[in-house]
Parts: sequence; C-alpha cells; structure tokens
Amino acid sequence: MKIGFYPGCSLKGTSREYNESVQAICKALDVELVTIKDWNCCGATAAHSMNRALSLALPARVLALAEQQGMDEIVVPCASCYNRLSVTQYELANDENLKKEVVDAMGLPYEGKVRILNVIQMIEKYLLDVIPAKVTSKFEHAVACYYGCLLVRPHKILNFDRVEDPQSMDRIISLIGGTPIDWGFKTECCGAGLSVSRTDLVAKLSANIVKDAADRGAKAIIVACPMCHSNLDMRRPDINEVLDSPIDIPVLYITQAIGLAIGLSVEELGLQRHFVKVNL
Amino acid sequence: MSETNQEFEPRIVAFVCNWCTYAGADLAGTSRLKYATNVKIVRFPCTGRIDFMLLLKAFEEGADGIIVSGCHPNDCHYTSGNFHARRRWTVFRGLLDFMGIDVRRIHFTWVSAAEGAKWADIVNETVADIRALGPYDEYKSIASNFEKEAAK
Amino acid sequence: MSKLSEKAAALLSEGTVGLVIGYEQGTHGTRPKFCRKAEDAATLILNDKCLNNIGGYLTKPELIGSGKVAVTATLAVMRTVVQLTAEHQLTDGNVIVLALDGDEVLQMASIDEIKKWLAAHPEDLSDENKALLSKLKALSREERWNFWINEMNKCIKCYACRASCPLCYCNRCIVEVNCPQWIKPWAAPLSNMEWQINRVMHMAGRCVGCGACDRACPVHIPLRLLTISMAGDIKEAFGVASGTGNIDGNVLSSFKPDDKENFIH
Amino acid sequence: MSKIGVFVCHCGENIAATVDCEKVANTAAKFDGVEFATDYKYMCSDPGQNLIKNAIKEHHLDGVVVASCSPRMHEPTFRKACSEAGLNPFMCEVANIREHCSWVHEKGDATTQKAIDIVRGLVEKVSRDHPLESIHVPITKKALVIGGGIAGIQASLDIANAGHKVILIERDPSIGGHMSQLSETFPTLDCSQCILTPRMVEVAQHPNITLYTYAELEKLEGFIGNFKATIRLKAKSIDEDVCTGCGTCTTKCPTKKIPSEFNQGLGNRTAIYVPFPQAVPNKPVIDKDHCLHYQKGVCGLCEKVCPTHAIHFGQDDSFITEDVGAVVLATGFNVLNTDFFPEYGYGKYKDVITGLQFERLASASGPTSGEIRRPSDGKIPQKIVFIACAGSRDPAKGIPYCSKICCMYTAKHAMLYQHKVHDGESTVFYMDIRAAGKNYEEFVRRAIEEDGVNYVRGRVARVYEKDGKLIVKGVDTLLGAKPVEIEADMVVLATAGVANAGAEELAQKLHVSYDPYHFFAEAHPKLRPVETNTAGIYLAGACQAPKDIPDTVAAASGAAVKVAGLFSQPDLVREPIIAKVNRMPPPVFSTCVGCFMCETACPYNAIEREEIKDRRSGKVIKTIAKVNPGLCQGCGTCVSFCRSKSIDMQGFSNEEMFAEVQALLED
Amino acid sequence: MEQWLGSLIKSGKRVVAPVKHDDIVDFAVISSPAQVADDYVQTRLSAKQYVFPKAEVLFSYKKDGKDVTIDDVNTDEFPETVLWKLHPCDVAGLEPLGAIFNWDYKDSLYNARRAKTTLVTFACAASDEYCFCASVGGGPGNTDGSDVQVTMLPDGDALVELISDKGKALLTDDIKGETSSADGIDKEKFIAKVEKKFTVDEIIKKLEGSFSSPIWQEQSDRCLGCGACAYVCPTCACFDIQEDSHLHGGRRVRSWDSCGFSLFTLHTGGYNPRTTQSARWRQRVLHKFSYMPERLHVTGCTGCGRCSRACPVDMNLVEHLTEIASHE
Repeated sequence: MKIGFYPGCSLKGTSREYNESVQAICKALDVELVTIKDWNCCGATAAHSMNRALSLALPARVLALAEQQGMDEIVVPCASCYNRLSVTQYELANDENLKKEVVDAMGLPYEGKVRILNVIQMIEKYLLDVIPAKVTSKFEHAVACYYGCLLVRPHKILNFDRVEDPQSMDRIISLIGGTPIDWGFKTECCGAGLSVSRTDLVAKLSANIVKDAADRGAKAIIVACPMCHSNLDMRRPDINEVLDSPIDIPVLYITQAIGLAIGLSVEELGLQRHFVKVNL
Repeated sequence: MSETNQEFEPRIVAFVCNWCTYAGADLAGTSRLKYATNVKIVRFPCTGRIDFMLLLKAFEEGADGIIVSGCHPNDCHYTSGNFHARRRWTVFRGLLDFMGIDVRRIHFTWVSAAEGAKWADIVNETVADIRALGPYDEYKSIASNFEKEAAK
Repeated sequence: MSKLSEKAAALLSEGTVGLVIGYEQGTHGTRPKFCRKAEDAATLILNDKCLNNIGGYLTKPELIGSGKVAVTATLAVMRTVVQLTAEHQLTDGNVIVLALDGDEVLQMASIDEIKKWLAAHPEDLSDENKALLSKLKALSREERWNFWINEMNKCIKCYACRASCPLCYCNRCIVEVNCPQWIKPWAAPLSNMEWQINRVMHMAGRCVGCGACDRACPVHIPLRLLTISMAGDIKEAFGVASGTGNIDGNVLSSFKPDDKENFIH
Repeated sequence: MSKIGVFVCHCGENIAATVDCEKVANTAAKFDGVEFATDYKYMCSDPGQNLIKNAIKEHHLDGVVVASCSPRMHEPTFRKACSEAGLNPFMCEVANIREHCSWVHEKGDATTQKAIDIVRGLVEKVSRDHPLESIHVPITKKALVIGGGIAGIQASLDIANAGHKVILIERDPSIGGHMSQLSETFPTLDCSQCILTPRMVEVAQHPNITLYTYAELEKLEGFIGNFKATIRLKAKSIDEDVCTGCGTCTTKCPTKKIPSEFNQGLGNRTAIYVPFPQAVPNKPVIDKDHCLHYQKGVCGLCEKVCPTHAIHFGQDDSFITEDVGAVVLATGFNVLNTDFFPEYGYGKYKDVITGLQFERLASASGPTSGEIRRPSDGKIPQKIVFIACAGSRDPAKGIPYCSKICCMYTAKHAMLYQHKVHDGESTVFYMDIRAAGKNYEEFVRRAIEEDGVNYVRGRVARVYEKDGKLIVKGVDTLLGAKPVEIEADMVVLATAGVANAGAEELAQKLHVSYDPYHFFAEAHPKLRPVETNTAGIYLAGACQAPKDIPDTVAAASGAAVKVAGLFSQPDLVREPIIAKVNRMPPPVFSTCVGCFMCETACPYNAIEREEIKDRRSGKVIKTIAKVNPGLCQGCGTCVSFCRSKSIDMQGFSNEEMFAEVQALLED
Repeated sequence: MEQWLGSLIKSGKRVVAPVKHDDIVDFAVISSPAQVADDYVQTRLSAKQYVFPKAEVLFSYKKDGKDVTIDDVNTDEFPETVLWKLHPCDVAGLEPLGAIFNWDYKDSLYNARRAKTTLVTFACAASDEYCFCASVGGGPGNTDGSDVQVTMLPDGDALVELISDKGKALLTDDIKGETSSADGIDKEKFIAKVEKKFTVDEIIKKLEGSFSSPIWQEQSDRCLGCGACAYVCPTCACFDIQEDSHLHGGRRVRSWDSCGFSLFTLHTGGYNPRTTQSARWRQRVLHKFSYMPERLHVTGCTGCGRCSRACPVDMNLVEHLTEIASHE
C-alpha cells in the first residue's frame, strides 16, 4: 500500500528518532512512504506569527507539489506540519481571492483536494487490523498518552478525535497490550515554542504534565509531536529542578511504542537518542 | 401629466404590501421626507396578493415604470406571502426578459415598516432611472392597434 | 395485428377498459385514434412519429366516461399522466399506460412504475431547440422584443396551443374572464403576447416539454422556446425540474426560505 | 354603483398646505359614479363624521371615499361612521393623500394632481366593492391544555375559574413538571412543594378540569373554535377507579434499581411506581420497559398483593377525541445533561452534576432527604464549585441565548449549601449576574454578603478528577486573569435551558412554527407573546423560551385570558377580508378544476376539499377547493396563484385592484 | 404581368398578394411585384381577413365624467384594395360570407370593405389531396365571383379574362396595348386537375335526419376544440363582440369566433346546449352543408382544404365528407 509522506524539518533535525521509527514500522507493516519531491518547510509557528501570506504559501506549495506528483493522500507525522497544512487547505478552500493570491505567489496550480492524515489517523485508517497479528512482545506498561495542542485544535478545521479528552492513541496503546491511564493533562499546554525564549515557563508547565502522569502511575508518556517530545524529554533537567523530586519516566513516540511491540530493535527505533533513558 | 419643463415626467405605479412597505411610506410621510410625485401607490394585503398580470396592465395603461415592494423575507405578516412572491417574480421576470420586455423598468425591493428613508430613496432612484430610460412607448404604442404596422 | 393491437383488443374485449386511446396513420403523419371496440385496435401504431399528446383527452370526462381507460404512451404522454395525477386530475390506477420496449408491450398501472420507466429513459432538449434558444438569448433586448412582437403579430387567437396542451384543462380559461378583462381575447399583437405570457406562466413547473403547442400552431410561432426558456430559469433558480409530478406543490405554490434573489435590492 | 360620496380632508394644514383640497373635491365631483363631493377641515372630528353620515342619508350614497390620512389610522373610524349611517362599512375606502402625498411633496399642481389620481383610484375601487358581512364562526367553549407543569396548571385553573371546561393532558404519570422537582424557590426560598401541591390538588378537584396523565396529543384537526383533538392515553396497567393509592404494590415490586427520572437519575424507583410522594393523581403506573412481567412474563407480584385487584396487565393504549375551541401549549423546557460538556468530562465524573440534580439533593423528598451528599461516595462535599452559563451564551455550542434563570438558581443553590454545610466553601464562576426580577438582586447580594459564597468572575476551562478530588481550572478576570485552581468535592453545572424533547413533532402536529432551538414561535415577540400565528393556539411558559416561575405563571394567566376572551363572545367575529372560491349553478358548479395547488400555497391550511355530489345518485361529480372562513387570514397568495381565477378575495378582489390600477394611470 | 401589377401598386390602391415568410405562404400587403410568392398550393389563411378582419372596431366612445360621446367608424377611410393572385375557392368563399352578412341585417362595415375590393384570381396551377373544390360546385378554373381571372401559360404569357366591369376598369390603357386576342387557347390544359369525390346534393341528402347519427362521435373523437379550422376557413363568418374599455372611454370590438370552442354556446345562466365536441363538429358540418343551402341557397364550403391542413389532429374534411356520402 503506497501513501504520500511529508517529513517536515523536525523529523530531519531534533526528532530524527521519530522519522526513524515511522520509517521502521512502515517498512515492517509494508507501507511504502513516497516522500514529496522538493518539499519545503511548512513555516510552523514562526511563519504564521510573522506573515500570513507566507504562512499560507509555504504549506500550499507542499500541497501543490503533492497534487502534481499524483498523490491524493499524504501522512504528516509532525503535529505542527499537520496543523499548518490542514489550516491552509481549509482557509484557501473558503476564500477565493486569498486562494488566487497564494496561487499567483507560488506559481503552481493548486486544487486543494489532497487528504492530509496525521500519523494516528494513518494508523487507524490502514494498520489497526494489521498490527495485532505482528505484535511479538506485548507493550505491557501503564502509559500516559499526551496529545498536546496542535493535534486536536482547532477542532472545526482538523475534526480529529475529541477535543478535551482524546482517545485515539489510548486505543492504539491498548491494542498493542499497553494500559493507557486516565489523566487530566492530555491536552494541556507544554510551553511549545517558548522552549528556547522562556525555558522557565516550559519547565513549569511541562512539570505539571510529567508530575500528574507519574502521580497516576504512568511508566512512560506517549506523544505524537516533536515539540511535545523535546519539551518533556530534552527539558527534563529543568523540569526536575522545578519538581521537589526528579521524575525519570521516559517519553516515547507512539510509533516507537508500536515498533517495540512488533519486535523492532532500539537502534531501528532511535530510542538511544532520548535524553531520558528508555529502560522499559 | 403635465410635461412641465420639457423634461420627461415618468408615470410610475407602486404595488406595495399593507403591513410593511405601505407603513414604511407612511413613516416617510410622518418624517416629512420629500420625494418625487411621479409614484402612485396601490395597497395590497400582501406581496403574495400581487398578480403578475397587473404589472403588464400597468404598462399597457401607460406606466413607464413599476415598483413592487413588500416585507423582507421572514417579516411577512402572513409568514410566507413574500416567499411565494419572490419565486413568482423570479420566474415572471425571466420570461419577460426572454420576450424582450424591459425588466429594468420594474424595480423589485423589500421595504420594512421602519425604512421610511429607504422608501423615499427608492422612489427618487426609480424616478431618475426611468427618466433616463425615457417613456415606454415601445409597449404603449402597440397597446391599442390590431396590426403591428397599421395603427388604427 | 401487432402485439400492441392485440393487447389493446384484449383489454377491450375483457372489459378491463372501456376505451383505448392511441395513434393511427393519418393523411400525412399520425393522428389520435379512439378504440371502443376490440376490432378498432387493428390500426393502432406507436412510434416516434406519434407527436400529438393524447394525454390531453384524459381530462375530458364527456369523452372518456368514468371507467378505466388505456392509453398507448410515448414518453411525453407518460410524463403527462404523471403530472396530471400529481394535480389531482387523474386518480392513480385509473389510467393504464401501454408502452413499447422494442416490440414488447409493457403494461403500467401505477404512477411509480411510470416514474421508474421515465427515470430510465431521460429525454433531453433537441439540439435544434438548444441552438434556437441560445441564438435568441444572445440577441439584445430590443432585438428579442422585435422578434417576439413580429411572431405575435401572426397569431390569430385560434387557441390551438391551449387546446392541444394536455395541462390546459381549465373549464373556463383566464382569457374567458371578463370581470376584469385580464387578456383581450381578440387577435392584436400586444394581447397575443399577454396571452402567451399568461399561458406560459401557468405552465411554470408543469410543462412536460411535449411540443404539442408548437406543432398545433397553424401559423408556426415557435411557442416551445417560451416554456423551454422558463423551465431552464426555474431549474437554475430553484433546482426544480419541470413536469415531474412533484406532489408537494407546484414550483410557484411552494418555496424555500433561502431561494435566490439577485434582482431584489 | 352610481352614488359615491367623496370627502376631502384638510387635516388642518397638514393636507391643505400643499394640496388644493377644493380642486380635488370639485374634480372628484365630476367623476363617473360620484354623487356628492366636498372638503372639510377635519374629517375625523365629530362634525366631520356627521358630515359623512348626513350625506349618506341625504344623497342615499352607496359608497364613500374619504381622502385624508393613512387608512392604517382612520379606516376603522370612517367605516364605523358609515355603518352608523346605515352604509355597509366595507363600502368605505380611505385615500391616503397625507402621508403618501401632501407631507412628502412640495406645494404645486403635480401634488394636487397626484391627490386627484389617488382619489380617482379609490373611487373606481369603491364602485366595484361589495357589501360584506362579518364572519361568524361557532366556538366550542372547551379548552385543551397540553402539559401539566406550573404553566399548564395555572392556565387550566384560570380558564376553569372563568367558567369554561378544560382538558389538561400530561405525558408523565403526574402533573407538577419541573417545579415539583425543585427544593426551595428564589427569591423567597419558600419550598416549591408547599406552594405547588395545593394548586395540583385544586386542578385534580376542579369540576371544570378533566385531567389525563400519562397521555399525549396524537392528532389535532380543525381550526379556531372547532378543533378536534385525538389524545393517546398510554396504558398504565392500573384501573384508576378501583386503585386506592395504598402503595403496597410499589413496596413489593422486586425491580428496584430503575434510575428515577423524577430524581434525575440520582435515586432509583420500582417498575410500578409513583414518581414522587405528592404526585397527583397519587396512583402508580407500570413502566412496561422494565417490568419483569411485561419483559419476561414472570413475577406479577403487584397483581397478587393488590387488595383491590386494580392491576390489569395487557392493558393497551387507548384513544379519546375531544372537541375543543382553543389549545394552550404549556409543554415546558428541559436542561442539558452533563455529557454535553467535553471540558467538564463528557458526563463521566459522577460528582459533576446539573442544577436540577442539585435540586433533588437539596429537596427533602429527594434521594438524600435534603442533605447535600456526593453521588459518588455519599460524603458531604466541603468544597463545592458552581459553574454558571454551562452551555448558555455559547454560540460555538449552538446555544447563543441566555437561559435567564440559572444565575438565580445558582445563587439559591450556593445559599442552600451554606445553610446545610456551615463550614463548607462554595465558589461560583460567572460571566455576568443577571438578576433582573423583583427582589432578585437583593437575593444574590444576600448569598454573597451573608452566606459568604465566593463569586469569581471567570470561565472554568476544565474540570478533571484526581485522587477523588475534582480539579477545577478557572480564572479570575477581576484579578488580572489570575489562574484559579480549586480542588473541589463536587461541581454543579448551571446547564442551558433547552426545548423539551418532542417539541418539534408536537409543533408540526399543530402547524405551529418554532425557532431554530425548537422553542415555539410567538405571533409577535413584544405585542403578542402568548399567541401563535395559528389562530386559536396559545403559548404559556417555558415552551416559548426559558422562563422563571413568576414569568411562567404570568404568561399562563395571559394565555388563559386570551382563551376566556375568545370564549366570552357567542361566536368568533372576524373581518370578512378573506378569500372565496366562486360557485356557479349546475352543471359547472365552479370554475375551480380541483388541482389544489392553492392548498400548498396557503400558510394557514385554510383550503379544504369539497366534494360536489349528484343529488340523486350521490356520485361525486367533481372535487373543488373551499376556503375555511375561520382560518383564512386574507393574505391573497392563493388568489393571485389560481390559474383559472376561481378564487377571489373580498375587499381586494381582482376587479377592484384592476380598476384601481387603471384609474391611477388615467391621464 | 409584373408591369401590370407594378402599375396597380403605383396607382395607390392597397395591393394584397400571397407572400412567403419562413415556411408559410399568406396574404400580405405588397410594395413590389417581386414579393409575390409562387410554387405553393394554398395560402395558410384565406383572404377573408380583408373583408372581415380578425379584429375590427365597430364604434368607439369617449367618457368625460358623466357624458359620453360615441363616434362611428368612417367607412370612407377603408382603402381601395386589389386582392391579387387569389384562387377560385377563395373568391367562391365570399358569396356565402356575403350571404350571411346581408341575411337580415346588412352589415355596413362588411359591405363597405367588399365594395372597395377587386378580386384578381389565378387559376390553380397545382392542387393536393386536401383540395375538393370540384366536389362542391367549384373548380380550379372557375370564374364565378372573380373580377379578373388569369391563367399562367408555360411560355410566361398569361390568359386574362376580364369578367366584371370592375375587372375591366382594372386594365389600364398602357397595359391594354400589350394584350392580344386569346381565342383558341384551351384553358383546361394549363390548370390543375381536381377529382370529384361527391356532389353537394348527395351530402345534403345524406345529412337529412342525421342529427343523432353515431357518425358525429366517430369522426370527432380526436377534435380538440380549437378555432384553427374556423379561422382559416374562407366562409366562416361567426364573430364575438367584446369591450375594450378604459376609464376615459373605449371601443366595441368584433373578432372572429368559432363554434368549435366549448364556451361558444355557454348561456349566461350557465347552461350549454352543446357540451360534447361531437355536437360541435356536427354543427360545423350541418351549418355549411345543410342549414346554409336550405336557408341561403349557398354551400358554406368552397373545398379549399385549408381546415384540413391547419387541423392539429388531422380532421380531414374531404375524408369525412366522403365517409358521410357513403354512409348507411
């Protein structure tokens, strides 16, 4: 089965292990990822906080390239890219002259018919009945699934899962043998882009998340967004400073959890790259 | 109608509904708004009651322009009279235009009981438009003869 | 005897129907044929040359009596039966429709059956009509006015258009109303135009597009263009197809709150 | 028509300033058919009206045109004057030469000529008018009230006390509605049962009121004064005459775990049950869906123990029809459940409850006998949070309107909580406090100042459960949007008031229009709030929009007086400006061809089908349209639609409008 | 011939001739000889409209308040008219028409127009299956009623018979020079042949006592009840009187009517003596072939076949008449 693939900058940079785990499980579950040729950066938070036209032109170009290369569906693992591509498609579909303006700017024909899936949607759509058969060592751990903000909001545009208490990752975790815990910080903010400019705030916000997960007995936190992962994992030293006692539960991508369950190695999944040691 | 300073004085009849536009015209009166004398009002209980043949009769009797107005959609005193009227006008106007009758001379609009000023503007605006279009001789001239050429 | 004649003769001899209305060969083309006895059915024919709309006879009680009637139906006649039933002029099941599928005779006794058959055999506008329509619409307003007033000048008010139309079944037509005299009944260019405007407006959403009015006109005024143009306007403005037996009311006696209104300002 | 009188009014200076009234009168005198024309300073004054009356008598006028102000002003005045002089009032028309002429044009020939044209138009119209008699529609002096809440009770009592018979139907086993579920009521804190139960008993015992509970309206036909209601009496499986209400059956019934609707699911009830102690009628019904006998064909204990053998298994729904003259809709409202709110846990947390559930907790007849106890573990909550505007004023959730009563009952709940749990701490998150009724503001101030309820102005973003506590994450906008986090024991949502279930189907049964939120639409929001656009059908209480008890009772009495007003005359007199199908001698009978497209055009369903039968054979010759004079409101949509011009309208007939248009364009 | 026609036009008289537009040939006022149509069998409408117009004003009146002034139609204003290239069956129609318009009330308008009309007929060069003039006492070369009859000869010449003095007056001097004697030309050779199917007397005989015969129903089942046959017929003289009223005055208008219409015989009281189409068809045939011969001693049909050609449902008159002739 073939599907378009848009990695985005994070998967080539700080979250290489997310890219490795996605490639690994797709190969294992014979899903062929066809990367969009000559893809460009989606502009993420930087673009849409600086220049609206740019923040729409960049993702629009990606979608235009996908259309040109005959893709009618693409998977976008990074939550931020998924969010920007979907919002752009929505806004151009509802504003004719905006669409004209963007199409003129990028010089590529654009229809906006490509279906955009985040990694959870892709798994739910194609792999739910394939995975159980491939599970070799059950992922028997109590984990806290953390969705963050960009995966589920704005609901009107993304229309993905429940806004306040999402269940999609929880379902996948229980599918591979894990027990997702019920906790209150599933969609609370981790500090996101303030990671560099206001690390203290990120520490405080992420500390709440990590503490609540640990208090409720979670052995790991499952995420599907490079930004969430870096704040909860890379900033763990700053988090532990804020907390009265350090917490060392690891942070895994959903694709890594699946990878472990279907027997892939630590190196294939890039688990060795994490700051908080993964010793499940 | 006395053609005073040689300027063409159009004769316009207005078919209006009693609950909204007629009351709107009353309001224009009580607010002493001034508008042209060319328009004469015919009161109907509702725009649903306006028969499309009356518009043709008005042209035949010598009208140069017609205003047809009633309550805004959802305001109708009888809940749906104006909705029916709107459909009737759409179909009738399309047929007239196809047969070459000058639909620019028929001004369809909604005027509520509170829009006295809008009524005055519409009257003045329609009078100016029809004055620009000139008398509707095309229709009136053949109204009474039996052969197209031989006007008896 | 063709299969059709046999079927008609059978219906008559069994007494299921008192009358079979069909077509027979006339001086030039075909013409309506009324069979009251089995042997009358011998000369029945049904092909695409049968152009009169014999559906119009179904609303004449003095002609068809009160019993059941069979009619050999072209697609236009079927649409007529559906529309007349929707307008409470025929009771469903009282008219047996005989249709030809190749040379097989089909007997349809319910409106739903007819509707299914019509859905399977859509009839679109002929190219000639489409061409004429677009030619006319391309003209300027003055040119269209001159075109139509010239055509209307030819009219002699013989009302063959009204008589041949199956949906003109009023027992007193508006043109016979003299208090007030809506339309002057004598032949004059303007009163002829007002007569056609009224006749066509009364066809809004009802015309089954059989072209009988156009063919009946002794002075060959292209009347079908008027109903075709209006049917196009209605489809585009309200999405309602004309003459499809819409039971919850005529297009002008029903409405949607969000109907289009681009000319009301 | 040959003798028309034209009376031109100066209206002091209002008309005379720009219109030469004398010239108008003189010109009118020469019109064909005009017998007498004059002008006078004030036509609407008594001398002016006497001028008309005398002229009618003197010149035997059979038509009058008064050229004066707008007919919307003095048409009734002049028509009354004409009828007093013996002329049929509908032979009098008013020509508007003030608002539409003198006031809006400058002085000059054109203005006077326009006035003349307007008068000529109306003269031609009058000359084609016909004398019309008012329509008399017989009225059945019996009312149907649908819904047995306080609105239905109040309306029924007022109509019954006005001496008319009332049929009151309620779909639950007992009347009382939501008010019977309340503990105390704002702003006086008097117990709701104490003020409601006497009214419920009064209804049950009132000679003029016939009460059917566990009953729903199946169908309503007819029109104002002549409705025929078909009512479905759902099978109670109890013979009410024989049952004494002793309650043995309800105690013996083995299935005890059915969530009680009356207690909003907080308490349980048996399969054969009486909803609440003070229920009227105080007789049980069998809930077929949960009764073991009906479901599995076993048990039947209640039948065995019943001393008077009142239990009748296998009883079917029955139907009764009632002729009524008016219908009062009093079907009330409902509140949203907690599962409507994702941010408050999708209804998953037991201790997040609605205001109505709090009422049950606080009510002495409730599951906790009045003690405030958490549904999860029954503990008394030390910290309680009330969230106002839960769902209301929230366009994103599709409920943009304010539900009007929540601010008040939230303050009441907080006050009751503080009275019952002295050391408890209660917080109310609010956006704005809407306490606009009498003594309402004082009531809320008392809750804040005397009972120490902590009011925080801000929205609650999320509620989630942790270690048995409910973490309420809110904000205090008055302290610079400082985040507020409370570890509460219980959270009460003041959820939005919405239309009752089935409101849309009921509205369609009665051809009553309703708004996008399925509240019934009133005829006019300000001037006719208790009437609907369908003549003879009235609205009372929250079925029209969320209302507190005082407004509901007021609206119920309003609706009742409308009914009593309708029933006070011998019959219903209506203006004869209605449509009529033409009738002719046989063999044609009418030019109507029975296509009945007018039926679909009429917004009031006033078109009926009339079968013309052959007098000898009884065979139906033709079926033609007939206008019901009781229902037709005279909009004329059918008249201008009718292809064969078989329907015409009295007062605005085709001939009259045609003549008026011709006359107006006369050069 | 063109020269003669040209001079007639220049003489200021109103010259009416068959003109072809689209696919129909009809009489119209011509301004040049070129307009005259040829190679057609029959015009769609008859020339009746020039003596009995489809709509004409009987009188008009003005209202000023209560007093009314009436003014009649000034018949002098009717134009002198030459009806060029009629067929013998058109001219034959004017005789029954005139008989009805002068039966008891002498219709001044009709007679005025008739007097100012000169009839130039052309013998029929062609006929079709609808023509049956021969069966009703007429013929392709019949000259009754014509002022002048022209028979076109193959070499472009024409045999001109001047029949009435009005016809003689038509031949102006400059044209006279061009003529030569016509004896020895056998007219029959150059005109169409029309087969004789029955005689009027046979029809009259058969129609006696046929009032309640079933034949009317059999023949007229398909008749739709429009007015086409009556309006194209050269001999139908029925008219309706209507009012063209406005406030300031109006006109009384006479316009064609047809016994085929259902409401033609509707009484004010609502009773209609002829309710079925077969009764109306019977009336049409009996009026022309029974009542008129008996009362006015003229046959109400010239056999031109226009009604059969114009009928939407092919009510072919000659077919029906042959059927009647061979009935019982």
